[in-house]
Formats: sequence, C-alpha cells, structure tokens
Amino acid sequence: MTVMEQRGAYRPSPPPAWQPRTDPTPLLPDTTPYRVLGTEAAAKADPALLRRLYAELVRGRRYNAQATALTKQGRLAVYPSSTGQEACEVAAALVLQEQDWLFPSYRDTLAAVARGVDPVQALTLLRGDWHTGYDPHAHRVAPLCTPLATQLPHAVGLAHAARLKGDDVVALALVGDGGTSEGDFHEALNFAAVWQAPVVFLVQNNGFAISVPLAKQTAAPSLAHKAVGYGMPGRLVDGNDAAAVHEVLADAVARARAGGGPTLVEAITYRLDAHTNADDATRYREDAEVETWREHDPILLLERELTARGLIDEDGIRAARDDAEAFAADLRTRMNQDPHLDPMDLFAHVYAEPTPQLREQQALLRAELEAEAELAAEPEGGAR
Amino acid sequence: MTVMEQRGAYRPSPPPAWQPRTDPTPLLPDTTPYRVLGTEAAAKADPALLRRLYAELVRGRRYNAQATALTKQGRLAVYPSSTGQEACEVAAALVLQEQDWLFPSYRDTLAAVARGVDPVQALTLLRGDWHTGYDPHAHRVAPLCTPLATQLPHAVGLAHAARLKGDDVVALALVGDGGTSEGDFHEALNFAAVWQAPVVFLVQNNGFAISVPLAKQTAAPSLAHKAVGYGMPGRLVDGNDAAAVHEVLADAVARARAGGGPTLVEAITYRLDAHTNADDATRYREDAEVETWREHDPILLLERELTARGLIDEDGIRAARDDAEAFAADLRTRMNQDPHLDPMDLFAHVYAEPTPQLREQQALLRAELEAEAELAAEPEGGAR
Amino acid sequence: MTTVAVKPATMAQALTRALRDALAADPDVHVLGEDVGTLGGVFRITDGLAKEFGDHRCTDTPLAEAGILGTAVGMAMYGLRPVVEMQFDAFAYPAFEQLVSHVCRMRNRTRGTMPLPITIRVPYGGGIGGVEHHSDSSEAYYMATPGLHVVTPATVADAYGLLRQAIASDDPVVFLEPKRLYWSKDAWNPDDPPAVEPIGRAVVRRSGRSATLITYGPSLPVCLEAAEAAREEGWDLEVVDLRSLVPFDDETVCASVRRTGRAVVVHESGGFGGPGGEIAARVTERCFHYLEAPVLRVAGFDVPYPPPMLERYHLPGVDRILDAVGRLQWEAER
Amino acid sequence: MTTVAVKPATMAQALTRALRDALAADPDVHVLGEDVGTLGGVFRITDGLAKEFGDHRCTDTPLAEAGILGTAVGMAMYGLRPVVEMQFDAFAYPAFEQLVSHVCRMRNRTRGTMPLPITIRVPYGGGIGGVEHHSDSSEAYYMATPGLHVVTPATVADAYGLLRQAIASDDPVVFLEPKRLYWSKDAWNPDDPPAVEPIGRAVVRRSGRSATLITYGPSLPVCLEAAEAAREEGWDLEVVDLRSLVPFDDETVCASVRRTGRAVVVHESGGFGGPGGEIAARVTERCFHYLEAPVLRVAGFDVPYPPPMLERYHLPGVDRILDAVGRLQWEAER
Ligand SMILES: Cc1ncc(C[n+]2csc(CCOP(=O)(O)OP(=O)(O)O)c2C)c(N)n1
Ligand SMILES: Cc1ncc(C[n+]2csc(CCOP(=O)(O)OP(=O)(O)O)c2C)c(N)n1
Ligand SMILES: [Mg+2]
Ligand SMILES: [Mg+2]
Repeated sequence: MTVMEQRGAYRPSPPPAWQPRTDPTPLLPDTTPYRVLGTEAAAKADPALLRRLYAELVRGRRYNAQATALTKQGRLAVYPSSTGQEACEVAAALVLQEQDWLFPSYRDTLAAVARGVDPVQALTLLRGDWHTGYDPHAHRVAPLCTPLATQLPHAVGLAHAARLKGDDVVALALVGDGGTSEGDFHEALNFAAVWQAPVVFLVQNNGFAISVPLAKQTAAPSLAHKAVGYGMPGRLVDGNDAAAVHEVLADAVARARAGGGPTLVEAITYRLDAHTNADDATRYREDAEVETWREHDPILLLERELTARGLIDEDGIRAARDDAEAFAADLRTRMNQDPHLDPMDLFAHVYAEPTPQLREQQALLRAELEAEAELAAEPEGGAR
Repeated sequence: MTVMEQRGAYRPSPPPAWQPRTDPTPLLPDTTPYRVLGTEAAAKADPALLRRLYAELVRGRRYNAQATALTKQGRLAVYPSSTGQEACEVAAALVLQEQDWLFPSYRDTLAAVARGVDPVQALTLLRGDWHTGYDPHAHRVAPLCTPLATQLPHAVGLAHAARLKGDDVVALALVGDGGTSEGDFHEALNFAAVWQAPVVFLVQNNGFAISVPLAKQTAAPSLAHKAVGYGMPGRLVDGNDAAAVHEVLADAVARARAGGGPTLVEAITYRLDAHTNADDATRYREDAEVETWREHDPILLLERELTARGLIDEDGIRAARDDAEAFAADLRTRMNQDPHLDPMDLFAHVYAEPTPQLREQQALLRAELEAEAELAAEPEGGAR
Repeated sequence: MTTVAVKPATMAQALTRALRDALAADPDVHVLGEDVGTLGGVFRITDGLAKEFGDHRCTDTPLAEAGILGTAVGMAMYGLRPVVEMQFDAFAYPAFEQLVSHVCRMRNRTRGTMPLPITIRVPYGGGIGGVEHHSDSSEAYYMATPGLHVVTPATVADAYGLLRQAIASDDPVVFLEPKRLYWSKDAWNPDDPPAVEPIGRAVVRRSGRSATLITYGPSLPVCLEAAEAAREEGWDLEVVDLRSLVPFDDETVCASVRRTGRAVVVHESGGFGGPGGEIAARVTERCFHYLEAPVLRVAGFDVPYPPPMLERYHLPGVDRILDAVGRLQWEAER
Repeated sequence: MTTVAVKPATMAQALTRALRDALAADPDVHVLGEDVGTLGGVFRITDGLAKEFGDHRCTDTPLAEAGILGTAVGMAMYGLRPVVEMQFDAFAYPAFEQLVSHVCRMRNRTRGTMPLPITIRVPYGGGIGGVEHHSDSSEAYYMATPGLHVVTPATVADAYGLLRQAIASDDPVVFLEPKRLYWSKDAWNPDDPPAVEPIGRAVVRRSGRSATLITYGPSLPVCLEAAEAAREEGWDLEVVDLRSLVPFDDETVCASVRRTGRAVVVHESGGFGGPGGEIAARVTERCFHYLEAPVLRVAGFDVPYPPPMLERYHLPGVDRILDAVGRLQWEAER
C-alpha cells in the first residue's frame, strides 16, 4: 500500500516539531578579538600571573632566537619558530593543571618547554636524532605532531578516555589556521562536541599557512565561527595579548573540567619569522605588514601593562632577560654536544617484540656495522 | 636584536585591525525550517510547478516501492529507498537547468531518474551488472557515489572548472546527515566558499545514518549552522514540503549562478523505509516515530495544498497515479530481463589502453571462458 | 566437570564471543565504530555488546573513519585498548593517514613509551554480491606499513583465538575479517574455546607431497576444495593457511615448500603489487634450490573490484588454481 | 638552424619546464596544491607559473589534500587536466580515499565515458635530512591500486619527458619525484628537450654481463655507483631503470635478467610488501630457468622511516648492494 492509499486516514496533525539541538546564540564568538591588556579588564588580572607570563614570554622569545641560531650552526635540521606567537604558546602551557594534557604541533616546542619539557628533548625531532625526545607521559605532552590537524582527534580520544575513567583531565590541542582546513579538524571537533569531551582547541591564526594567506584558506567570518557548526562555543581572542589568551583558555579549560564540553578558541596572532629557517617569507608578504605586527608584539603589550601598573621595574625586566639568557646559554651548550646515536635503534620499538623479519634485518645491519668498525680499526694500509 | 631591545622605539599604535571576513549574521539559518505548503507563502507558488512536483512525487513514491519489490524478487542486489524523502529528490532534480550537474549519493537514484536518467540505468549499480549504468555526460548526473561525502569535492571541482571556462553551470550535490561528519564534507564546503564556486549542497537530514540517530551524529543547533563556519549561507527547510525545498534550492541555485557562491541547505526529512532492504529498522527506532512522520508525508502535504486550492481534482490525482503505475510497470518489465553480461568487461576501461599486464590477464580469462564454452558445448558424457 | 556438547558455530558468532570475552576480561577494552552499538554492526558482530556492557564500552560514533581511528589513538594513549570497527574495507581508506602516520609509528616514535594497543577490525574481500566499494581486499596496503600486525582468520576457531590475541596485543593489529566466511560454520564450543595461539604462526591445513598452496582468509576454503579436486589429477596438494601476514611465518611456509618443491600463492587481492609478490619472492629467496618451478600466483585481476554479477570471473576459483598447479613444470619431476 | 649550447640543468628545473610547457600547450592544464602559487612550491617546482599563467592556472588551495584531489576529480570530470602537487609523500595520505575509491576507478566505473586525466605529483623518498613524515616511499601503495599509472624519473631528461607524458595521458598518473634528485644535474637543453618516450618503458642505464640491478628513481645513482665499484670485485653489472612501475616493462627487465642470469632489486621503500617483492616474483615467474640464484632485494628496512641522523643506515647504499650481489651464488657460475 502506498501512502496515497491512506489518504482517507490522513489526520492533519502538525509536522514533527523541529527544535534547534542547542541554542546557537551563545556559541557565536564576539565580533572582535577579546583583549585584556590596555583595557579595563586588565585591572582584574592577577599580578602574579601577569609577571609569570611576562617572564615566560621573554624566555620564550629568547628560546626561539636561540633555536633559530642553532639551525644556522647546523645543530638543528630545521626550526619552525614561534616568534611573535609566544603569548599563545605560553598561555596554553600555563593554563593547564598538572594532570592535563597538551597536544602540540611541530611549531609548538615552546609550549612543550613552558610546560616543563627539557628544551633539548623538545628539539630532538628537529635536531633529527629521534622523532620524539621526551616521554609523553612525563609531562603529559603528546609528541610534536607534523601531519596537520591529525593530533586533534588524539586529544579528543584522550580526553574522552580520561572522562570514561572518571579522571579529572582536560586536553588542550594546538593547531594552525591552515590546519583548520583539514578533514581531521572537522572530525575531531564533531566527535568532541557529540561526546562532550573535556578538550579545548586553540587555533593560532598567524595569518599564513606557509605562504598561503588566510583569505585563500577560508571565507568564514572568523575561524571561531566554525564552533557553532559543532555545537560548541567559539571564542575569539587577541593572540598577542597573553592575559587575554590565558583568560579565555582558562575559561574554556574550566568549562571542560566541569563537564561543559569542548570549546574552540581562535587566537589572532602573527608569525614574525619565516615559516621555518628554510622558508623565504619575502616571497609572499611585505615587510611593512611584518612591521605592523612588531608594534603589536606580545612582549611589549605585556611589558607596557606591567610598567604602567607598576608591577615591574627596570630590575624586574633585567631579571627576566637574564633568566632568558641563562636559559639560552644552557640550551646552546647542551645542543652543541653531539647527540648519542645508535644505528641499531632503527629496529627498537617498531613492535613490542621484533618480528622474525626485523630480527633478520637487525642482524644484517649489525654485521655491516661490525665490518665497518673492523675496517676502521685496521691500521692504515693493511692487516693488524 | 630581540624585540625587547626595541623598547625605546615602541609606538603605541593600535593593534592591527581585525575585521570579520564576512558578516556572519546573514549566513545563519532561520530558527525553524522554512515551509511553504499550508502557509501564506503557498499562495505565491507557481501552480504549474506544484502540479509538476506532485506528479513527480507520486511517480517517485511508486518508483521506490517498485525498486524495493525488485529486491525481493532478486532483481536488485540491494536498494536504499528514498521513500519519505521524495520531495528532496524531486526538487533537487527539477531545480536545475539542463546544463547544470547533479551529484547524487547511493540513495538518490530517484533524483537521477527525475532528472531524466533511465531508471534501469540508474539502478544498474544496485542490480550489480555494472558500477554505473548511464553516461554521466548525457544528463549531467555524476555516478551514484557510495563512499560518503566524497562526491562533494567533485561537485565543487566541476563547478569551479565550469566557472573557469566561463560556462553557466551550477552543481548541486546531495549528502546525508551522517555524511556531514566526514572530513570530505568539511573540505568540500571550505573549497567551495574560498573559490566562490557555483555549487549548492543539499543535506537530506533524515534523522539517521543507518542506525545512528542525529543526536549521536552532531551537537550542532542544526546542520545548516555549519555554513557560517565556511562563510556561506545556511538554509533550513522542511524537507517534506516539496514547494519549500524547491524554493530554497532555486534561490541557492540562482545565487550560485549569479556568482554569489555556494549555499548549504539542510532539509529536515525522514526515511520511512529501512536503510536498505537488508536493514532491520526496528532495531533502532520505534514504529510510533515512523507513524508521526507518515502524517507529515510529502505527497500528502502537497496533495492537500493542491486540493485546497482547487489545483487538482480526483481526476488529476488518478492521472498522476496512473502515470506512476505505467512507469512502474515499464520498469518492472525491463528489470525482469536479465542484463547482458560480458565477463571480458572486467578489463574494459581500466586504462585508456590496457597495460601489458592486463592483456595477459585478459588472455587468461578468455582462454578459461573458451574452455568452459567448449565443455558446455560437448554432448553429455563425451567427445563430440 | 561438565561435558559440553560441541555445536557448530559461525565465524560471526565466534567473533562476537571474542569481543564479549575481551570486554568482560578487561575494563580497558572499548569497542567503537559506526552502528556498532544499538544495531550491533551491519554484520551483527557487535550484537548485544552495548546492551551488556553499556554504550560507553561499545559506542556508536559519528560517521567519520579518520575520526574513529584518530580518537582511538588518543584513547590508547591514555591506556585504553580500543577495538575499532571499519564498516567495510573501502571505508577504512579515510582513516589511512591516521593509520600510516600515527597508529603504526607511535611506539617507535616515542621509544616505546607510548604503545598503541589498537585492534582495527576490517571486513574484507568479496564473494558476497556487494555493490561497488563493498568487496575490496586491502591487505597489500597494510602489509607495506611497518609497525602494524596484519592478521586474518579463515576458521571459526581462529576467528576467536586471533581476535583475542589481537586485542591482547600491545601493538596495533589490523584484523581482517573475510566477509564471505562470516557465516561459515564449524564445530566449536564457545564455552570452551581452544587455547589461543600467538599471532604469527601459519598452519598446514592439509598435508600433501606434490605442491604447496599458500593462502589465507577467504581463499582457504577454495584452496582446500582445489586440493580435493586435484586428487583426480594425481596431485596431492598441501595447503598452508598463513593466518598472519605480518609477522610472516617463513618457517612453516618454507618447510612446506622445501618438502613439496612447488608452490602457488592464492589470494583474492589484486596480483600486481599484492601480497603474493612478497610471498613468492621471500619463498624463492629461501627455497631457491628446492624449487622445481617458479612460485606462481593466482590472484584477483588487476582491475577495480567488479560488480557482483561479474565477480565470479574475478575471484580465484578451483579451476584457476588447478590450472596454475598444472603449470608447475611437472615434466621436471624428479 | 641555430645551435643551442647544452647546459647542465637540475631535475627541478626540468620539472618546472615541463609544467610550463604543458600549461602553455594546453589551456585545460591546471596546476593546484598547497603553496604552488605565490611561493612556487616548497621545492620551487612551480616557481613562476602563477605569475606567467595566472592564479587560476596555478592555484594555491586551502590546506586539505583530500579536498585538493577531490576537487581535481571534479575538474577532470568537466574536461580539465589537473596537475596536483602533494607537498610531501606522507601528506598525500589524507587523499588516499579519493585516490583509491575514485581517481583510479572512474574510467572503469563509467565504461570509459568519464576518464580522469589527473597527474598527481608526489615528492618522495629520503636522503634529504627531512624530519619525520618528510621521507616516506609510498610507491607500494600506488602499485597495488589498479587504474593508476605509477611513474618516477631518475634523470633530468626523464623528469621532463615523463612529466609531459603524464600530463598528456588520459589516465591518472601518480608521478613520484625523487626528492634527493631534485638538485641532481645533467646536460640538458630546455629549449630542445629530447623526444618524449611513452610511459611504460624501462631503460638499461648501464650494460653488463654478470648480474642485473633493477631499480628506479632515487636509487638509480646509487646503483650506478655500485656498478662502478663492482668492477673491482670483478662483476660487470647491468643497471635497469624502470621509470614506470605501472605499467611494468617485463620485456626490458626480463631480457636483461635472461642475459645475466642474476638480479638484485634495489629500492628505498620498505622491503616487506614493497615493490621489490612484485618485481622479484614476476621476474622469477618469467625467467626461472635462466636464474643462477634467487632474485634478491636490497630495500629500506621494515621500520618507520628513521630520523635524519640515522637515515644513512636505513638507505640502500653501495656496500649493501654489493653484499647482495655477492650472495648471488657465484659458485654456481657456469
Ligand atoms: C597533512 C599535511 N599536509 C601538509 C603539510 C605540510 N605543511 C607543514 S606546515 C604547513 C602550513 C601549516 O599552516 P598552519 O596550520 O597555519 O600552521 P603554521 O605553520 O602557520 O603554524 C604545511 C602545508 C603537513 N605538515 N601536513
Ligand atoms: C566513507 C563511508 N563510510 C561508511 C559507509 C557505509 N555507510 C553507507 S550508508 C551509511 C549511513 C549514511 O547515513 P547518511 O549520510 O545520513 O545518509 P542516509 O543513508 O541516511 O541517506 C553508512 C555508514 C560508506 N558508504 N562510506
Ligand atoms: Mg598559520
Ligand atoms: Mg541520514
């Protein structure tokens, strides 16, 4: 029987009621990036936090400069600098509690360092002696992730798992403006919202994905507007205002911790350096643009606020710089030592137990290395 | 020189101005699905269009019933019915001009048929004699697409290509509520918006992805709300109101044609049948829910409107049904003939020219078939 | 001690039972995928699990395979043992990047500190009359990806045993379920399943002296049938079921080939660049002087998987296997 | 007639020139990818093209590989010839579903009415000190995917010739560019490039009588070096450059192996399930009675690609190749 045959029985009841699944209004981001420094909101900021942020920004900037210098000396294979983005990096690290997890991308070694990872270990991937230099469990920092946006579902899964276990854990995941175009971004945010996972997504919108400007990346009013499509709140923040980033992230983390689900935060910032030391930024942007952003430098913004409010003086500034110099000197010294390399590590930890196939290959390499060593040990020109 | 060293030179200029890239307000969908039938808007609807829609709905319903019956007779391998969703299927087909392109999913054979594809050819995939039964160029209908959401970037690329060539072509792509969770959905919509491609995305939200209800699929206020995150307008429409779907799609197609870029349309509808004939819908939904939707049947909604406005009478209804019956009878007859099969087709069109490897395999199969044929030709029990 | 009657069970039932036992045995085991909860999966392998263990242990996810595997990675990072269902072979492709760039590398990347004990169940292969994208054999992709185990049962008992092993493994396992054997039956007692053998062992399913058929998963029954039929031709074929493609059991396979001196690799997957190339090459490397003839391959053709009405011409069948056996240069017989 | 001086050019320059000539020759050719426009690509292969032909012919896309390949499919459906750049091998994985479920099947699916003349350029392989995910060799995945051509140049002239052929092909071509040969130089005159040979032909790069090294792409120079070094050991090695993995030139390869009676396949890609298995198997099938020894393989180890400081231990080098040659059972010498 087709529906048409039912005509007689048709009761003109109202159509099934449609309800928005969530009220969209509160999900929409502010119309301008949230700012604290230089605004009235600054008065409410915790002075100790502002000082702490300042010290970390100064150290972070020095860290970036040092790491870039290390590439010139051939001590790093490559370095994607976060110069100009330190406010995001540092706030992301500071906003988390000890049991929380950070999910950094390749650009976020500073965030890992600010969370406590030894900078030499944080730089291992980029030095090239191993893929990850630290035990992720030690500071609850996931490995630096290179395939764009693929770390986002990991953060969601981890946060979800912690919640299933009844643990008080929030995951904070970092991604770039370019990374938001990847399918994994979409899938991660959707899973997070459906599962109400305790996770915070921080997009560092630095205006470029390598050479591709935001205008070629998205036509959205803002990246934060994407949040509404997942049913989570979107927040827009001045990414060079460390106090503002910290506050917005702290709200989002608290919300997640309280069971309120995920938040998408877009921080408007700028990468002052090239994409990496191997990149030539003059090919795709004007110096004038870079200069504009130098005037909105995260360190200067905070320094001005601290100075204006008498929270720091020349001594305090000098102390922060000295600390940063000492930090850089230590890093330099340690990075100038050759890392220990063991070719047999190729086969380590591919599986819990090497397969028979890998054992054969292991033996092959071992024999090669022994032959090489023997040859090297032989006195010039002949037999021992 | 670090930025800190520049302190003296710092000019407290305002931060780089941030502007929303598009005004988000007009992108947001209505708060309830747009309706025409039974509302004042119906008075403005073109009577000829309404009658045409009605005839197509009646025929479409009958087509779905016939195709389902064919599965029971073993004439189709599987059939994903669009019973209950005919308004979307038919409106999607009718709203397009001849030069436009339709991108259907596996569920959308009806849309292909309504656009002019021979139903036998539309059903070829599901009968199982070939993957696509029609020449996509003949009616500008892309092959029925099974991997969810993967057809969406195709639609974007085709629309973009047509625009590059200066052709007046709009692409309309169909996807389900479940399909919106895939990364390809995200990437396609983003490309479309950035490129301002003349493409319209119609999400048939039928409440389920096989057994998974919308609540487990998304936490968004509506699927149409996703549009704002791409910078395109989102429209929400009653998917069982053929006049409303047609109007909303017509607006979106016109907008795309005029260079206004893409639109995301979410149509709220319901799949009255199981996911496919192989599915047991009682495992995941109550009959009562299905009954509610039967009362909001697309055919009945339109029939009531037409009757109330004196645009159709019993004769007209009978004519539509008779046409549908004739259509079904013809389909039945033709589908009851065994399709022509040629095993050598396995190797056809894998490449423009078969590789040497394929030629070898072709020869192998040919030899097997000849041996088989010889054996079959031999009289029972012995040599010829 | 009670004696339990051994009743025939299907492979599907054994798989369900393995999941159930794993969920019961270890609270860290979580099943997730599309339609695995309320519906019990499109093949009903997860039937009843959500009811018995709760939605949080057997979870219907949103429809996004990269998201499913990606979140499983995160869950495993936190110490869970996710068992992921990909609805069909071809629908695992969206998760390819997560698989190849993360799942298989995380342990190595982190020097063993972050293993990922994930089981990825993939119904694979054809022969069930499925329309396009429902009959792929994707094992070649997984074999070429270091860091994964790749396992596939061909019998009811192995389905149970290997799946339990896969879930218990501290490494990621791609667990390939031969669709067309889901409803194959065997005497098997769910309440007293046979001891579980470790992953990585092939098994001789039929002894023979003339030649070895090397196969796995969906092609095992076809090979056994071919071996029966071969008796008429005077060939006594040995049939080896690999069960595990990674790790590969060179020992068992080569022992057989050394005995018989001839071998044919049989699988549904396309021949070119398929598993058979690896298998033939490694057997030849190891058994060269025992071989009377080159190791031959009977595989699916190198074409997109055909529509249901034509699949029988594509799939390796008894005749095609016997033809290959016939080409093993018997004139060279010692 | 003007005589043009033949100056050395890099492979990168030849590739750029091929794209430029293709864009100039056919308005339907469109280049798209990440950073291919303003920047000219991270390897500068598309340098200057956006400027010369406009943004619409050489387009910076949003950052989404499935989106890039998926829209390229749509563009090809409409009659364009998209040339897609994947930034690095590992970053092609997100596009895997589009590749395997659509690109390679559309012609077959539509009985030839909808061919997809797409060229997918993938910089591949290691040896450039790249950090994780920047040195993968993914050719095994593509070889196992019917419907694709898989092509890889090893010389400057082939880079130009094969890329022109790929773009001109009515079939989808995965065009693998050996990263570490981008800056390799050769005498080559861009204004008078040698005639373009059709895809599918291997070439003997060095003649020899003792054994055949079968290789392609990044490993060709290593093999040629090994062949030189082998002279000291008294071996005269032949070196075959496959150039095209699909279609495979059985004729050229087998002719060489029949002459020499011994062969080693050399590639960077992992050995297990890698291209070498297919090659060794098919050579053995065809040349069994000519072989003095099994076809051996020298490949990358079956591990995730190692970090830059360790890659030299992973990559097949001269010594490892010579060791393999040494294992070719010379005692059996006729
Ligand atoms: C899946 C994937 N595709 C491409 C790349 C190559 N790649 C590395 S960084 C980058 C740009 C990323 O831009 P964005 O997300 O804005 O982050 P940013 O570098 O600005 O911090 C690209 C394309 C990659 N790492 N992963
Ligand atoms: C990539 C992919 N994953 C999984 C499937 C299997 N599958 C087929 S239909 C379907 C549900 C689709 O739901 P929806 O998008 O809402 O469309 P509907 O079936 O309701 O029309 C699933 C999971 C598929 N076809 N493709
Ligand atoms: Mg960026
Ligand atoms: Mg649906």
